Amino acid sequence: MQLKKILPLAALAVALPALGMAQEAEAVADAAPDVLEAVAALNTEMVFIMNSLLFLIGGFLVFFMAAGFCMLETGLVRSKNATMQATKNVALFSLAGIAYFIVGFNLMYPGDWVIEGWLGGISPTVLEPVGVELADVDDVEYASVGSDFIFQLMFCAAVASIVSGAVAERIKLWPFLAFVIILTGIIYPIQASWSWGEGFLDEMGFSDFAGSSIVHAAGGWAALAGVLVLGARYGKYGKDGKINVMPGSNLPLATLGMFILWLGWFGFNGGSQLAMGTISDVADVSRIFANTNTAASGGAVAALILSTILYKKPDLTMVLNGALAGLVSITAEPLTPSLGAATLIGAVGGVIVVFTVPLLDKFKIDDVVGAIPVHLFAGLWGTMAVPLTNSDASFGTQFVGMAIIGAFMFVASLVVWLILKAVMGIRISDEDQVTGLDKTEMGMEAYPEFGNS
Amino acid sequence: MQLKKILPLAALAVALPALGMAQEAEAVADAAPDVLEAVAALNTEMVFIMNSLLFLIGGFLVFFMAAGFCMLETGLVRSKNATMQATKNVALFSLAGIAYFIVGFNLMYPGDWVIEGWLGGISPTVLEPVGVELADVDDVEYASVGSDFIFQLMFCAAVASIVSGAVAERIKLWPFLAFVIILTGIIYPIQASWSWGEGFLDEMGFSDFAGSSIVHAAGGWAALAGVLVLGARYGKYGKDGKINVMPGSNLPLATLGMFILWLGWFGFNGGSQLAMGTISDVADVSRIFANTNTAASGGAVAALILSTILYKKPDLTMVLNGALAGLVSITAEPLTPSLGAATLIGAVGGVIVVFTVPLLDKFKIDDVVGAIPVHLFAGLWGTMAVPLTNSDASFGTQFVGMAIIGAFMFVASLVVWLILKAVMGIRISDEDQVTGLDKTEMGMEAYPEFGNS
Amino acid sequence: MQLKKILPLAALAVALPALGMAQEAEAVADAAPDVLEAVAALNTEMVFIMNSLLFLIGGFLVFFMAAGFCMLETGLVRSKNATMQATKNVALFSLAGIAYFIVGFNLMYPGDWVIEGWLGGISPTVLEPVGVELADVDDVEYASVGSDFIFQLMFCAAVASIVSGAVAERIKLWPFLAFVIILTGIIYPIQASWSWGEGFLDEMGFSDFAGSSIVHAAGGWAALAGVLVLGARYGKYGKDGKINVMPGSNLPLATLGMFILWLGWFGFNGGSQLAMGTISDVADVSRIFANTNTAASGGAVAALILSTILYKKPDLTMVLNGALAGLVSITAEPLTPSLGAATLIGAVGGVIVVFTVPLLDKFKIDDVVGAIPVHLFAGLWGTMAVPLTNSDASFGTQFVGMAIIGAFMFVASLVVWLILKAVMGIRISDEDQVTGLDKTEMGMEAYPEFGNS
Amino acid sequence: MKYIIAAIKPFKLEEVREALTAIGVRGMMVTEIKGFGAQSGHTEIYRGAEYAVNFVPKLRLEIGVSDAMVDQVVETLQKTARTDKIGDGKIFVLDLEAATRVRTGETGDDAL
Amino acid sequence: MKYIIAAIKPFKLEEVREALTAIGVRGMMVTEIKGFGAQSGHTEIYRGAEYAVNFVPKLRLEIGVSDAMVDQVVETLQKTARTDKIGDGKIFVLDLEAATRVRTGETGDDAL
Amino acid sequence: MKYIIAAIKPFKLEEVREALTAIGVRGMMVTEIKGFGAQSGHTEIYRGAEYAVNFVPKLRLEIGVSDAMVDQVVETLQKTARTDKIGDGKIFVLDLEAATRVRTGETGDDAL
Ligand SMILES: Nc1ncnc2c1ncn2[C@@H]1O[C@H](COP(=O)(O)OP(=O)(O)O)[C@@H](O)[C@H]1O
Ligand SMILES: Nc1ncnc2c1ncn2[C@@H]1O[C@H](COP(=O)(O)OP(=O)(O)O)[C@@H](O)[C@H]1O
Ligand SMILES: Nc1ncnc2c1ncn2[C@@H]1O[C@H](COP(=O)(O)OP(=O)(O)O)[C@@H](O)[C@H]1O
Repeated sequence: MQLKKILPLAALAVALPALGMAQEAEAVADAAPDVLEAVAALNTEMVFIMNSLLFLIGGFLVFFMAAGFCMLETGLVRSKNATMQATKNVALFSLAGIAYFIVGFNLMYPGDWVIEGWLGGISPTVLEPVGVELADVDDVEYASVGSDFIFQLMFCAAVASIVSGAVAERIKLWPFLAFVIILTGIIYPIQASWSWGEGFLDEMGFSDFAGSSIVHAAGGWAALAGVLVLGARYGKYGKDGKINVMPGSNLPLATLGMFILWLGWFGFNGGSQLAMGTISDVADVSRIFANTNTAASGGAVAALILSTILYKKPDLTMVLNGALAGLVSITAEPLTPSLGAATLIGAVGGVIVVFTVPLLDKFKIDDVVGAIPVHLFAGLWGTMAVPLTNSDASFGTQFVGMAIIGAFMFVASLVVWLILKAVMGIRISDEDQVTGLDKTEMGMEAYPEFGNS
Repeated sequence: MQLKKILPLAALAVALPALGMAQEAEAVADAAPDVLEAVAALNTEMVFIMNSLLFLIGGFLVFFMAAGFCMLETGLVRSKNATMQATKNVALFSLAGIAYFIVGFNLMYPGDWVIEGWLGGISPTVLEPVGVELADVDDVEYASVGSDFIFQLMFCAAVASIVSGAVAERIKLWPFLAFVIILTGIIYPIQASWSWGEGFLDEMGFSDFAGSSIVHAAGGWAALAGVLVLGARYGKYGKDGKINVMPGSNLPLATLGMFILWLGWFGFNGGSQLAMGTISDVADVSRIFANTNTAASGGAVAALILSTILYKKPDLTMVLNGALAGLVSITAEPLTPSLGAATLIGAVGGVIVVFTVPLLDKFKIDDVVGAIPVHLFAGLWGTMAVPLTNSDASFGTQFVGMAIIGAFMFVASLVVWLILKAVMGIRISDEDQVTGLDKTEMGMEAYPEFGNS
Repeated sequence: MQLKKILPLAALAVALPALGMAQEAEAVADAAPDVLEAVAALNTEMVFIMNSLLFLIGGFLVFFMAAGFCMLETGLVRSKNATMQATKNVALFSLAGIAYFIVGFNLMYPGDWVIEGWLGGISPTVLEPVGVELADVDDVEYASVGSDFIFQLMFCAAVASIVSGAVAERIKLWPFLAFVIILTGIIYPIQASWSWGEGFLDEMGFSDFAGSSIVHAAGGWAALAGVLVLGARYGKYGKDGKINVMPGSNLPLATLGMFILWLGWFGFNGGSQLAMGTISDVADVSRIFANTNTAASGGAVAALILSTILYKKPDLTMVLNGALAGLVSITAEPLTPSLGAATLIGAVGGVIVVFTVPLLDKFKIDDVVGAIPVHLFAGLWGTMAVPLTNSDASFGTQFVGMAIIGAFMFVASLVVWLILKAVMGIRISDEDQVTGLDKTEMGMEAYPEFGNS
Repeated sequence: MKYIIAAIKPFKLEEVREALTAIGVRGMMVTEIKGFGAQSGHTEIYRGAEYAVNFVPKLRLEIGVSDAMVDQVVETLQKTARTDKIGDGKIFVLDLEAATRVRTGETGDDAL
Repeated sequence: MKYIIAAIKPFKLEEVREALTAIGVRGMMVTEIKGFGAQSGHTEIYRGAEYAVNFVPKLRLEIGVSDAMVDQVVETLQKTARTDKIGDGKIFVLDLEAATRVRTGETGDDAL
Repeated sequence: MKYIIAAIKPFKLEEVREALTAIGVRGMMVTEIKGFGAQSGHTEIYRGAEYAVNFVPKLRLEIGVSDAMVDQVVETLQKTARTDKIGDGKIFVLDLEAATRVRTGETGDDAL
């Protein structure tokens, strides 16, 4: 589009040298306003394209996290529940995608608030028209609506993915999916609008760059509420405080899941810069990539060392969780830390995981994949760590924001879980848990030919 | 390159303020033609770079679909044939890559047609020279030849991947690979040239944005021909219409494959915009991303609900196929639909899959992974759905295009399959099928330590 | 940032037409220096952004190769060692990330050399400050430090990944990780600085575009040293020259690993163009994509055909190694070859693998995944193949560079391995090897429910 | 009572089970085993090295039967499992002293 | 000596093992098997086609015991493996002529 | 005829098979089992919780032999399977009343 506007100028430019000095000056004078406009437009265009591209790249990277969650969770459940876990992950992502465009997106980024700063607008997402021109673009200094939508949708779906791991192996499919629809269509978007939709938390100065609290702890709170309402898996906790270990069936798959999540996190944090069209923005995105990576390293290494010290032998599942906790920890502020600080912030996340995974078991809170330690506990830590490297944030505000988000996410989720429990029942019977959900609920085995316990 | 041209101007600009008004005007007059030219060139350059980048990103995303097909198919065959299925997938992609550069690409995008609009040129692909400059670029308003080639190659390989799933578990390796070479080197490129190479179908107004017919139904037709010539797997259909179920051996792997395909589809459809260097193009790519995603969601959700209604229990393999069918359905027109329309178009794809998978079994057409329902049937639906949201397309033309493509792909494939059958034999003996192709053909087991049936 | 500078001009431009000719000329003259500066700055900015973006995209693609190596290796070890192999891969990547920023990066790209051309600087990596502006950027004609760092880090980690596959199934975890720290923090960066940090090999004219020698053969030499010090797996070589085959436990996973590596290689080679901000650079990146892909195809097809000819049946693991060898072979020069030449260069890599895998067994060099054939032997071939298509390179210089790199990597690695052997012991006892490392070292099984040998 | 142990080819399971059910067998145990015998295994190739897989996958059936049924069960097994190709399997008959049904505590023929 | 073969429900294994250990059983073999019996399997659906899985996963225990212990072992097995639901399993007792401990060559009751 | 059931350490399989073949054994069945005995299992740690794996992987061999060969087979088994470390396994001998070759219907020693 822009090209057509400028090409005549180029033609003119080529023609000019043939003319004398005077005419030339005149021609230039004629052309000048157009040149000025063209340069400005070209710059605007470049920024818009690069920002949109950042969202598109970030979007597909964060999309792939859905596969990462799915593989991590499917690898960490017992094989008799693996088909169910895969089914839940595909279904939750699909439903999130629909719920978010029907209500979520405009609830989260309201043009007009229903209650200013607290409750956004209710209307389905409308993309910019086909072949939109500069003049008709929604926000020419930002990015295309479609790119923004696709990026934000992936965050919303991630919240639901966090929940599915914690409640695995004993929740019924349909109530779970009902929860997902409400979570991704309503609960999360409302909460997220407070910070990212320029609502009251944003006003207050709460700082959560890519969502340690807004996405990860939020998902963790929803998961915690679910786990409490649902109860532990049948047989998980013995009478005299005995913990019956239920090892994950496919650790290589879980490891793949972790790597995919790590990959996706470059989009998750990098894309949250929301801009890539200037030198400072692209340099910031680069900083974020580097800090994100090193925080994951810190988390993994801390979990590796600590699990070896505590249990004599290294624990792969802790290392996987540790890397993820490192990523969650840096998510609230992946930009301002130095590489060293980012590594330490991530390492603390890894430490948190190693200590809190067994702690949850002490309280008989049965979180199959470690979603609560990784996303909730490390998410809270990440949120509180922001002021350590970002002088614009304060511990007080961070704490208040974190608490408000937590209270809302936990209570809202709890209410929904309790209603679902009352209305449909959410728990698979003990006997069916023993047989395995794949046989009783799905009639389809994940690995029909291997083993048969 | 461009930088060097402009830098002296910048130096001049810095020097100018020191000069008086008159000289300044003069200097500007001197510089002006260069400025104009520079702006135009910069814009041209930006567009070219962004377009090429779109192809490169699209290229690696669609490349990864080869892994997606491989995992989907390897997970859906029985473990005794899994090594063979993986081998076929790696080999077919590799051979497609070679066949496409030796003849395919220039057949598909002919500079000079052998038969105008019907049969392209026959010559190997030649990339632009190393360090090519603006003036020497093939098409400066488009993108680099290499980026275009890599993007298009991946589509060609996808056609062959579609076939490999349908004919799995009983086709001989070498005849299959011979078919792949002919399919990717000749049959597909000729057919695709009719629409995308500006051949007679394009002329006619046939509209298939990213290939519901040109790629997916095309692959489906080739697969159908293969399945008919080859016959069902030994033991699949019992005497009295009984269907012997042969469950896939590794559903988590199949689920991963589906997710990878979904990821790749952002490149498949998004890249098919063929341009990202202007605001309207990047906004269109964004629309396409959003519509592609929601169509997959629609397909998955429809298949989930419908399979539960029909069979009492949800069927993961149907959900996987449903998501893919949603993607195939939107591929013919991912740009013009609204999010709601795209969801519905995808959902119809999911419905088609759930109804046609058992239907094929009724006709004893043994399609191991559901390639025909997903790629052929949903592809036809997608093609016919274009006029619903795109007023430039007509049902009549769509139907004619779809029929011509189908007839050609089916007949050409049939002939090749029949020749291969006559010349080399294409079917593994019943006994070897019972033992499993991995033992008899490969002497290498996929999971040598697990199970032993 | 740039936008703000230009917008007033645009406003002016819009205002201008209203004024008379004379004033217009004057206004233009006033504005002109700014315009010139703006165009130059815009161009600089675009180049900087695109170069950084290339590194970011390349960075996440090459990052994903860590997952590829992990899946390939985990699939090719026996299931009793799979948890350990996954643990090693996650840990090595994490430690490489930390070691490289603490010392590696500045050793490799020294501002000030400690010994000119031979030994770089010792200081941790410092990224550009948050929100850096054009004027303060480290190298405005290149890319952001963070993007460069993240890209280079991934290469460094790949070197360690190569080693882990070769020494699998019998090396102790902690000594292995100690080696990784020294390799990625010190040995590799020093060696790489000689060529890519503008050290003496670069001076000499040694040409290794993306690291056939600098990365792949380097990793291969380190692996070879390790394998020699460590010895073969218990029971691998029988008394009378008998080779006891120890088949990989999960070939579909290994196949996935290969596909992920192939995907990552687009970033590996494409990103090594180091620039994407001009037409020639993006066209070159495109050439590289195309050549990289076709070389992998060549390697896979050659290995498929040759393994079938030699052993009567095709060997999937050889095909996987063949594709990777094709990729390694083209890595030293992915730009200058034509598609045909690239295919052949890759095919030779595939041939090398098929011949050298059994050869190593003859010498009782036990390389579990084929890392030495793929990365070392094909890497040497790739290095020597550069002058075939790149007239700037000479066989003599290539040979000398290759030899110096090899000698240094092998000797330095050997010394470290020997010290580790003396100090900590590096080999798992035969009995524990029989039981499997997952049980004895980790207390955690990869597939606890399947099989039980 | 007798305890019958038989090795059969895996793909014969369904046919055998149906035939046995038809003559009144109401229970059995099936185990995946590796059989070694006259039927040779196959050769596998792994990274250039050939090796013999000496064992062939088989299924092992165990059936506790009353004395009255032994002959019929053995005959039925032999007939339905037979393919006339080497490796069809073996049928072994052992003496069974006692049988108990866990659920009810019933013993003897009632337990079968 | 006697040779006891029992089929039990998989999730009962730990309980049974502990009970047997408590009465002095010092060794056993456990095999994953597919059981066929009165307890019906379940129906699976795959891509629109339903099919019956007739076999139920069970564990098979084998224990060589001295004559003195047989009754106690059978009783313990029956009591602990019992859930009163169909499919609890069977206990078979065969005569055991000889037993040898590989490590020491001990035979008879000493080998158990 | 006798029916020999033996538990051995998995890595001994090839050696045992060769030794038995050498003395004329022409067939056997091999099953992967979990053994419980004096040899303790190992401790696994999963996410901070330690637990004992009480079972050790073993292979179970079953061989139908003629009376003439019993002693030799038991002896060979014991010698080749022996490593002198705890957990080497057990050999049980049961009486075998009848044997049938499915393929041919041969019975008795001819069936083995
Ligand atoms: N002596 C034996 N003891 C136990 N099982 C045996 C014996 N001989 C053969 N078998 C089992 O019977 C199967 C078939 O025996 P094989 O000798 O291969 O063929 P066939 O029975 O047709 O002569 C073997 O795979 C093995 O499982
Ligand atoms: N005649 C038999 N011979 C061998 N095993 C049997 C026999 N009958 C039953 N079993 C085993 O016992 C298990 C339980 O038997 P079943 O008839 O289902 O229940 P119940 O013992 O409660 O009546 C079966 O799954 C099978 O493994
Ligand atoms: N009473 C028994 N009945 C059946 N199998 C047994 C018995 N005792 C031991 N076994 C088998 O023999 C194996 C070795 O026995 P164990 O007591 O560990 O060592 P050892 O035979 O050297 O004393 C066990 O793992 C188990 O499979």
